[in-house]
Amino acid sequence: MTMRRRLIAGALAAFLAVCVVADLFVAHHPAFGIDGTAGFAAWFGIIASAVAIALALGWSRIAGRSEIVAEEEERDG
Amino acid sequence: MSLVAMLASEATRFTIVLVMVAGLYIVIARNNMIKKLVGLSLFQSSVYLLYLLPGKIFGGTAPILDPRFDVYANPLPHVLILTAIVVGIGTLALGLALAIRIKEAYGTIEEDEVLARDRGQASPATRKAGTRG
Amino acid sequence: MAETLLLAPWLPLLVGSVLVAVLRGLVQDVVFVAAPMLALVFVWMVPQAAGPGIDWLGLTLMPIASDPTARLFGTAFALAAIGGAVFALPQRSSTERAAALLYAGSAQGVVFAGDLVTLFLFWEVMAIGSAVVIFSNGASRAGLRYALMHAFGGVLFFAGIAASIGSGGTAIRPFAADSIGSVLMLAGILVNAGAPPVSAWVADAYPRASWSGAVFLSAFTTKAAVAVLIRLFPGEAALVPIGLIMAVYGMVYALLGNDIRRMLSYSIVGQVGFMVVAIGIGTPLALAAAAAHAFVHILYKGLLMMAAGTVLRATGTTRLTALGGLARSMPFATAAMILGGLALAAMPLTAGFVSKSAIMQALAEEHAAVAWFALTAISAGSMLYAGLRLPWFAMLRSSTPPPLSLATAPAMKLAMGGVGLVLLVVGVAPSLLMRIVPGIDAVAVLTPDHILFQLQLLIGSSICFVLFLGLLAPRARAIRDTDWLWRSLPQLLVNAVRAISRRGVATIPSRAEVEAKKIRDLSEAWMQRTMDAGNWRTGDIALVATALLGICLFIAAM
Amino acid sequence: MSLIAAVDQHLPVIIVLAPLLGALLVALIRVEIASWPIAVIAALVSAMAAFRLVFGVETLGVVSYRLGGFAPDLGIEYRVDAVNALVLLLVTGISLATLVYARRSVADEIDSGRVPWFYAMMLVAMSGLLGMAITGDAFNAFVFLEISSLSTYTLIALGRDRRALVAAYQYLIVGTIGATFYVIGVGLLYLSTGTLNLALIIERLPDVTSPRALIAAEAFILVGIALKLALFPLHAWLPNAYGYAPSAATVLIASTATKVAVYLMARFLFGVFGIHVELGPVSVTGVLIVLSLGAMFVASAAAVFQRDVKRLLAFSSVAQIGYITLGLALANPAGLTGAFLHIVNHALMKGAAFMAIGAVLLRCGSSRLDDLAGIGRTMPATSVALTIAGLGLIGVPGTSGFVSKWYLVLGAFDDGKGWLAFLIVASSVIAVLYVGRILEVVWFREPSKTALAAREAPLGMLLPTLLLAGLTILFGIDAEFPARLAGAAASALLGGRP
Repeated sequence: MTMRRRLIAGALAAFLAVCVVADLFVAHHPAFGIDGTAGFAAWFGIIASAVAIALALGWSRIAGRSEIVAEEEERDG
Repeated sequence: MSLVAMLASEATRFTIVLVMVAGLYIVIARNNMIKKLVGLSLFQSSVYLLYLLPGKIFGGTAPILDPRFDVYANPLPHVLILTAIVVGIGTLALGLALAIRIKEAYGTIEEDEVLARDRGQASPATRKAGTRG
Repeated sequence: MAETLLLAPWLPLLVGSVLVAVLRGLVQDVVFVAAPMLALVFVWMVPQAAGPGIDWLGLTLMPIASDPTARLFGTAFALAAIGGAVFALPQRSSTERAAALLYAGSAQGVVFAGDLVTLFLFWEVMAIGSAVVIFSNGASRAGLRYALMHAFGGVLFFAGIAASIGSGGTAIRPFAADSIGSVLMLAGILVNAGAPPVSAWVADAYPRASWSGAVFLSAFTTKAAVAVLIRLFPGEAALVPIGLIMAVYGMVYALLGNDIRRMLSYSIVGQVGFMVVAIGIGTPLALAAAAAHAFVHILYKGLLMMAAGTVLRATGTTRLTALGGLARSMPFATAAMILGGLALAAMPLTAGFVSKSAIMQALAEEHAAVAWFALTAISAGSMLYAGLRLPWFAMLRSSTPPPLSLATAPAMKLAMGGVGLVLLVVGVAPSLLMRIVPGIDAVAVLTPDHILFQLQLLIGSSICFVLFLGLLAPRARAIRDTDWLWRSLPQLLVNAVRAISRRGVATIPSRAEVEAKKIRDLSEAWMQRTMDAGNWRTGDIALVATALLGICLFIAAM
Repeated sequence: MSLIAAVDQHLPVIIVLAPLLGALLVALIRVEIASWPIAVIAALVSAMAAFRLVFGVETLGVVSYRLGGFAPDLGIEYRVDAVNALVLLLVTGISLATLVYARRSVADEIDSGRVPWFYAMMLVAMSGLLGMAITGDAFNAFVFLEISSLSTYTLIALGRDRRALVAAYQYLIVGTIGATFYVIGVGLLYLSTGTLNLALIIERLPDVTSPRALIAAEAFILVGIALKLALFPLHAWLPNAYGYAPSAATVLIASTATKVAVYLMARFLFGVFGIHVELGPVSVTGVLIVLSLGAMFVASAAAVFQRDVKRLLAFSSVAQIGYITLGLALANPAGLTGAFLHIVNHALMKGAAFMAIGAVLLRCGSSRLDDLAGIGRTMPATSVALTIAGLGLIGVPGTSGFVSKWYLVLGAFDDGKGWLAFLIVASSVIAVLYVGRILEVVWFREPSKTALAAREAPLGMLLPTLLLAGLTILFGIDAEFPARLAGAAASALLGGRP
């Protein structure tokens, strides 16, 4: 990981922390309970994104094929 | 009733059916275009019989009014069949004319050979596509 | 009443389509842009009532019936058509222009239709118009596939409508998927909405349109299907799982995509999935939210497609692997792509945040937990592909940019600027959108807890993106889609059967196999003859006729 | 006044006699220049008579004309009601358009010595078809059937390709078998009822003691007519006959000959036997539905694989006839209306399609699909007509094909056969395939050399083509007139027998 990326990730994490702290001081209107806890969206967002990436890469393993082949097939398009 | 008697009484129907089936069989089974036309004519002839034979009344006579007779055959079928015969002749003549033209164009009047020659005329691509089916 | 008909929003577009086909040059340009503007005026002038009925084949047709939903979709379609037309001004293909107006006009017709028959008529014209848009780019095979898919959907829809008319007249009314007719109808609509398993047509067809044609395509067909679903199947429970599958499917393929426009097409399916879920929930708020989301989606997807079209026109490609480093040379398109992506990801202060909040609130109020958590997660995923991956790899990352052949035309900048402005204005002042979407004014949008919630979600997703950047890098790799079902599977099956039968012949043939082969040969010969009738022998024809007669007589004699 | 009244009185016979006399005149004069005007005038007279008769029937009900003044049980009765009025109008109208169209096409395709004969045969065929439609006498119908058939065989044999001869021969054999089956059936009916007049047969049928003879008669008649109307699987003669006949002849027989045969079948099914007569344990409708579905799917599928557009359209005709017979089999008002509408609509669109292909044949010398590549650029008007006709065959809304399919689907639902409605629309998808093939080649391919050299069709051919195509659109948007006539025909048939 390059320095720049580390820096950006750090800055984002700091911003996220600020948001979570701010979240402690606003009124919530939860519908399911857990979604009203402070910082819920922060960890849920990270996990959801990670799961999404994992899902996509897994599916790419199963259903992927080299694009050269695909292009040949689709040249007719 | 013995078989013979039955056959005799039903003779007209048997004749009609026999001619009909024979004609149809020739059309189906023969490859020669002229023979097919012969079969077709035979088949049509059976229809003439179908109309005419039931019109025969034993003891009846031609439908010309005469005080000596009071039983007449129905004249209508004869009129109809006259027309049908004309139609049949027309068909046969046209069919024979076509057969002559086919002979000129293909050099044969065997249907299989004619079809084979047309197939040979088709492009190889067509045939290939055809066999792949 | 007759003036209502003259104010029909589809009228200027259809007339414009004919004019555009005939006219050339500057006049054509003017008509091309003015027709959708006039349509927008008509959308707001036409009285909010069912128009006059026209008798046709003993049915009463209502070619124009306006209500708030129709007006909302009509506005969105008109805006998309205006934006698309302005954007397409440098596009000189008269065929595409005429088809685009026909397409836009029939989409208006679908949302303003007052009865099922009119609806179907416009539905089919829409399919023709959109297919011609694709054809006009020379993509004949893709266009044919697209046309076939819509013919198939149209068939289902037609059969369903016919059945429904048989059982209750032509009125547009809510159905439940409980009879053959309504199930067929639902299936027909879902084909157009891009629902699985036939979702692949979207990503197959849209990227094959020209750089300008795809803007039109992204706006109408799927959203018209959403409008029809709102009218015909509100609260249909089956729609919730279908919509969720669409949302997941769209996200996964968009995350993996390499071609920008293909990604955006998948993203259409994903976002329509959000709307379909909301329609499945079916409360007034959910329906209004679905409509609002359709409205906003048309705008930001149009903006994204314009950005992609600008890139395509300038560089000749939209493959992420070939792009990058365009931010400096194409600042306008870059800005458009970022704004569109952020709106898609529902960044606060963009219009996307307003409509997505409405959908989430509708789900929360109904306590639809599965849908709520799933869609929240997919929102985070949307940020990944649209807000981050797309602009980063296409524009921002440092790489040698491909040579630009054409500069962005002023008209294209104007179109992107206009649509982007609308997205921002609605995002800052949600009440503007709420005014034309009655029913979502109770949604809390710009409250601190909502903004914080969304920010956390998006930042969390951004952190993931930065951490796993390498995994998300575009790769020259295509992913099988559901079109595999009809494009590859049949061939595979045929090959498999052939292989099996060949193996059967290679080994010592048993008697059964010999018999099977005989039967196969016979049936093949028969198929051959059936297909190639006309080269039958005369005797065979006569035989078939005699056989048919014989069968009839035999049956009669029994 | 009295002259008009006298003419009015003899309208039914004028319709048939005008083309017959025209044919005689053409054959006797045998001057190439004179033949076309005579033929057009004869057809025009006949068409005007038919038009007048249609409105006469609408106001007066049934028009009965006794040939030679004999009573129906002795002589021949011409009987015009709502059903055949529609068919008469269709046949005369299409024939007139075809004859107008024929001049350039015939001059190009037929040896000049044979041109008068060609027109004579066209007129005889027209006369025969009209006679079949108008007569109320079963045997007279046979005679007219043969008149039209014999002239049709001749027309087909006049085609340029030598395969036209084989096609004509095949059609002759098959057509004669069909006609003979028919006449056998009529003979059986005559034996049991003692009359040939259709109306009288209906009256006397209840007294027939042997239902078996009746059923045999029904089987013979229906199979015989089915051969003539190319009902699947008896359609094998049709593709070559349509494919290799001269263009004008193809237009005429494709749009009228099979339609009149369908009319005759409807007459016997509904008028004489009553559709619900059971054929042993199997109902007639069941058999007809199965065969119609076979036509719709198998023939459509076969059309997809054709390389010659004329043959492709011929297979499409077989499929479309399937829709018509399906409408008959439904035997309810909506289905029958759909069937009769489709008789009209299919005649119009297939006429337009074959006319367009004839124009292409004139300009490019080929009707192979590949040779039509890019023809849309050099012959735009012709291609537009072809496109409209193609869309009509699919049943795209806005074309008349949609209206008739709409009625058929309604009829299926009225009968409680939802699956059938689905199959009707599903088969349209196959039509999308074969029409799509044509459209793709015509509009989107790069023009071939022959296509680039082609010019737009001459006006004399273009006008009738566009007229029929325009009617396809007109009847798709405003279907009131044809739907009224077809509806009247349907109710007349259904009301004819409780």
